[in-house]
Amino acid sequence: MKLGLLIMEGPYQHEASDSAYQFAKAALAKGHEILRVFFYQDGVLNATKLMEPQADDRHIQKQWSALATENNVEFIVCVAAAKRRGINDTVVAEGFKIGGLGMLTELAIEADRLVEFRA
Amino acid sequence: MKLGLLIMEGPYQHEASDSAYQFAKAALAKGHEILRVFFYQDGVLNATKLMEPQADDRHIQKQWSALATENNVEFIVCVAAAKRRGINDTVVAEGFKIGGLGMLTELAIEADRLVEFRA
Amino acid sequence: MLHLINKSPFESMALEDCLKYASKGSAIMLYEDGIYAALAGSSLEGRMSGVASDYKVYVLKEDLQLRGIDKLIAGVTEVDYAGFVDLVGEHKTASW
Amino acid sequence: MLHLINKSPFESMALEDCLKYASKGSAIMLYEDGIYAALAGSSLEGRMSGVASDYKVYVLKEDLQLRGIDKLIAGVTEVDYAGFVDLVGEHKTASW
Amino acid sequence: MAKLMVVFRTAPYGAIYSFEGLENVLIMGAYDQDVSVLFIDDGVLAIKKGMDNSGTGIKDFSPTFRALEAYDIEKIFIDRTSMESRGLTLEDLVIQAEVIEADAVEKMMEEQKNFFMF
Amino acid sequence: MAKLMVVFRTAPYGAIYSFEGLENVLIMGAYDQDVSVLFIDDGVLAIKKGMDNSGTGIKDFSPTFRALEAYDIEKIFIDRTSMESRGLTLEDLVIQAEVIEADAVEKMMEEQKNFFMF
Repeated sequence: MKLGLLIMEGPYQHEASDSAYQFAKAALAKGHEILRVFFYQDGVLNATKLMEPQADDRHIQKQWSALATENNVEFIVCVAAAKRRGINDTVVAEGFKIGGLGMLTELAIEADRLVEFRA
Repeated sequence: MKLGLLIMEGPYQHEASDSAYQFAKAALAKGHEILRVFFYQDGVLNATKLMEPQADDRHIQKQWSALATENNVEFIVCVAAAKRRGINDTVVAEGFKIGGLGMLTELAIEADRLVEFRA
Repeated sequence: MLHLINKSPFESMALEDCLKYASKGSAIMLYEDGIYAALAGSSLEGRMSGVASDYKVYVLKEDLQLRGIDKLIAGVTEVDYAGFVDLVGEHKTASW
Repeated sequence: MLHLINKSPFESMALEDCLKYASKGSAIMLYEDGIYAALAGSSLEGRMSGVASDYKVYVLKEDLQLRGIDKLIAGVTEVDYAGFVDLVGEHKTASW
Repeated sequence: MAKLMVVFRTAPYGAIYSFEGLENVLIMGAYDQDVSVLFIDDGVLAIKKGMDNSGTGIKDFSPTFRALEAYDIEKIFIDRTSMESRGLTLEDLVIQAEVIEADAVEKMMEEQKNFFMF
Repeated sequence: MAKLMVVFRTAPYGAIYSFEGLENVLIMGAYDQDVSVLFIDDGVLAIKKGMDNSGTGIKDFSPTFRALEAYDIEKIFIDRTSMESRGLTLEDLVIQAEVIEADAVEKMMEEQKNFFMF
């Protein structure tokens, strides 16, 4: 199936982003296509390359970036949500791109399933 | 009274940070002393100077920065919570300082009241 | 003790959790989405009227206005942020 | 329809809200803190046993393990992330 | 034309879900799709009349809800029990909405190509 | 020496409250104060035995709770009804805790100079 994922919470504070990542990995392993991962609301905070978790913890941004680049999945960070939360091009990590909210509507039109991860 | 404030949520996503700001203003207006505002958990996200909300919305970081500098209130952003969320010295706005979690314990020892703003 | 409740009683157990521990006569401050507990005419009105007679229930005026809520159940007291600060001065506070 | 529940039933009304709308036989996936609804021996066991007989209730294995929960009420089905993906393939999904 | 829906189910202001959900609805209006909007649970509180942000400075989004029609978003539904259990009637709302019963909600979700919950 | 308390009242992992709350307890241990820790509501789930993070990679903080004694944090309390309504007994917990009744909770809060809720 053609999947769209919508991530609505930031890293570490809520499990939503971890769950979405595990779900995405499992979907790709099963041969499904992820059309786009869209980061909205506090989800935009997953995209910052300034993240420096403790050494014994997972690095949520790096996990996401690796998933995007290794599988050639498009990651869009909503520009309006990002700006009000202090995420802009100067801090956005590899694999993430800032884009308009219209790309979420387009995803809903094209995807067989849209799965939302939120608190 | 000597107040300590603990802010646990990020800007815009939850009302907690707005409530804390209004509470702080009201407390200062009544002549109370705010010993320290401590930003923990997603609260550290209030400190980023990269925030650019829409023109017709309040600018949460600038509101906080003005409150800190005009009233000489100490704002401490927890270093451990900040690092895992991508907040460091390169993005911290005027009026906020990154500091250790011990400063929260010290606040609890010294303040007459500690008020926690969370989701 | 002053118990701070900022979550909708229709969605969260925070207020009911707090009431399991709070002794009668303690103060409860409803703010943010917590103000909906004071909404007149809701399905919770019976429950909340009982709460308002057993506890001192305050509700934050600014958050009521923001949400367009003007009809309150009997027995709750409206306070503004200045009043909220006074309440904190009078009690230790617990944020649920 | 597949209803995704990720909030603790002791703290959030999300599952009960969902059940107001879900028709019997629909699928419910418990994950994150939602898995606590499947906890055997809890005060919600009676309620949840009824839910498990009226709906197809699934619970995410990885989130059970993470929380150290191994005793489940009767009638719920454990699935891993691969099974979660399969369920999404079979149903439209609603995130509560 | 795809059938798409936005479900509002959380209270306004305490969290940003409904505000950013509304921004999403406005954008959808520009795509010429078959868009519905549904208010259930605490989401019904997001369209209460009489909001006044002067005490907090938090952005009041009531005027934006009122603008939905201008964006050609006209299929607006509200769950009866959610509205009534919060003591609200249609007269309390800033927009016109068609009342539906709880058992229509899941059906309405099933009919969509995709939907969002805020 | 000030009486300080940390109250855990949310479930672990779904949100970070308990994990960062625990980091706070450890720091408090270094200040030579009279520190108590109290588990109520879903907070009791944070000290359940048998946690295994191999399926998710999320940091398991059970070992850190077990280390509380080494930080001289020995006053650990748990609310009976919170524990029992979640089907737990003291044997299910990774640390030793003294069981208290619900009506002792507010009293314990009142006795503190200040306390935190996570």
